[in-house]
Amino acid sequence: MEIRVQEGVFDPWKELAVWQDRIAMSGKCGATGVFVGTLRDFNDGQVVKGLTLEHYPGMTEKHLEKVCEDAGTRWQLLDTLVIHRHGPIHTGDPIVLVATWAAHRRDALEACRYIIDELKTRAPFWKKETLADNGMRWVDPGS
Amino acid sequence: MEIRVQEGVFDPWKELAVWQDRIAMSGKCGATGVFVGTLRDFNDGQVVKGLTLEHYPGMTEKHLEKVCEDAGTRWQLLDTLVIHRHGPIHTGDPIVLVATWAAHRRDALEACRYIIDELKTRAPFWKKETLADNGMRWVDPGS
Amino acid sequence: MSITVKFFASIREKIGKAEDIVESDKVSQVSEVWSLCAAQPKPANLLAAVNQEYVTWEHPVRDGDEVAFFPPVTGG
Amino acid sequence: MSITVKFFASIREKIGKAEDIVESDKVSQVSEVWSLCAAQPKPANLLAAVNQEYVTWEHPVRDGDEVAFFPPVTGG
Repeated sequence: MEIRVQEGVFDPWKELAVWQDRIAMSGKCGATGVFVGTLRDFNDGQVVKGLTLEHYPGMTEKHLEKVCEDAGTRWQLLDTLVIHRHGPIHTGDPIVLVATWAAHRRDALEACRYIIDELKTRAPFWKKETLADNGMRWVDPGS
Repeated sequence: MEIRVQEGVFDPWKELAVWQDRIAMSGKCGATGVFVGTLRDFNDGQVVKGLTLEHYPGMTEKHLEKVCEDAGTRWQLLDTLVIHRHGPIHTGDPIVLVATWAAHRRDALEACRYIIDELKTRAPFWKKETLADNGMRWVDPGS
Repeated sequence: MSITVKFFASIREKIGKAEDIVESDKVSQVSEVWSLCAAQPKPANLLAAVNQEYVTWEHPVRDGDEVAFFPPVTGG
Repeated sequence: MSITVKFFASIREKIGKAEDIVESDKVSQVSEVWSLCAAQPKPANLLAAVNQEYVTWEHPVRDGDEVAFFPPVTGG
């Protein structure tokens, strides 16, 4: 299990390729579930030029770990990877990666869904969008 | 939307990197859902050395397309990719890739789950395992 | 009337052939195609397709149809 | 008693500071930490954490605690 909260860009597919190779070697992996969240150029009726992600260092990692541990008690998982960015983010860039490896697809897919859903409600991140006129606004949790 | 049924190995992460770059350019993509199925070395109580996947050329592609079209009517999707191998497959190798791109995570994740579940019941593929003693057996659909 | 018949996976192995051509005016539905080609009882869970669509045992067959028999699918 | 208080996102902007140190024996629960630091009514939907765990408004605070106030989270 790895939880990584980082400021710089990351390439989800390169990260996954490395993990997959290592996990595939065990011969135990039958299913990989992946979610990648990327920054759209439009949200809540407005053109979005970019985003700044604020977080609560320490609490963020702690709660992401808890979410992944909870998933590990509910489903049979071989491994879990979560990468989440903070700081400035450009449109089209990945913001979050959740990946789960399991023997069976139900475990991988349901755990992946659970982790991203729980992350959205429990991990202390806050998005501030930069709009077309360079105005900024905090993202509404309902949007 | 692309459906590809092929005999040779493929690298799911390289395929996804190319698609993601293209789709991210639109600025409309907020969520990518991915399932990768790989060949385990153990199934139904026996060590598995390898697999041969038989399929019904023509009917396979037709039904995979239908499944993806059904998903497109149920969820708001930007694009869909399905790659499924046939022929001989080694343990650890990817067998199937399902990827969905959408503005929102619910659409991407639910459509991805739907496509792999429906593929398993509707696409005419049949797995024959090679066991440790080089004996072969058809995979039981219940296993 | 001419019908192409295909067999897949364990059914192909049981029947001992992958394809057959039925040239007969005595077959009007899928079950009769099976009886003519297979010369053995219908296995439990046998699936049938006509022109690459899943069909029931009583589905009609017409000249030029492609009929296929196979076990439950196990892809993915 | 000494308590570290943190503010994040829109709450940090409203309060005008990211961190505060409370040195007082008059605070016994989270709501009192807010009143002392913020000098304004509690916003709707305000969340609070003590030592990086979500807590209720009435949660007790002790010497050395880290208390944080922030709006609903919007990660992912």
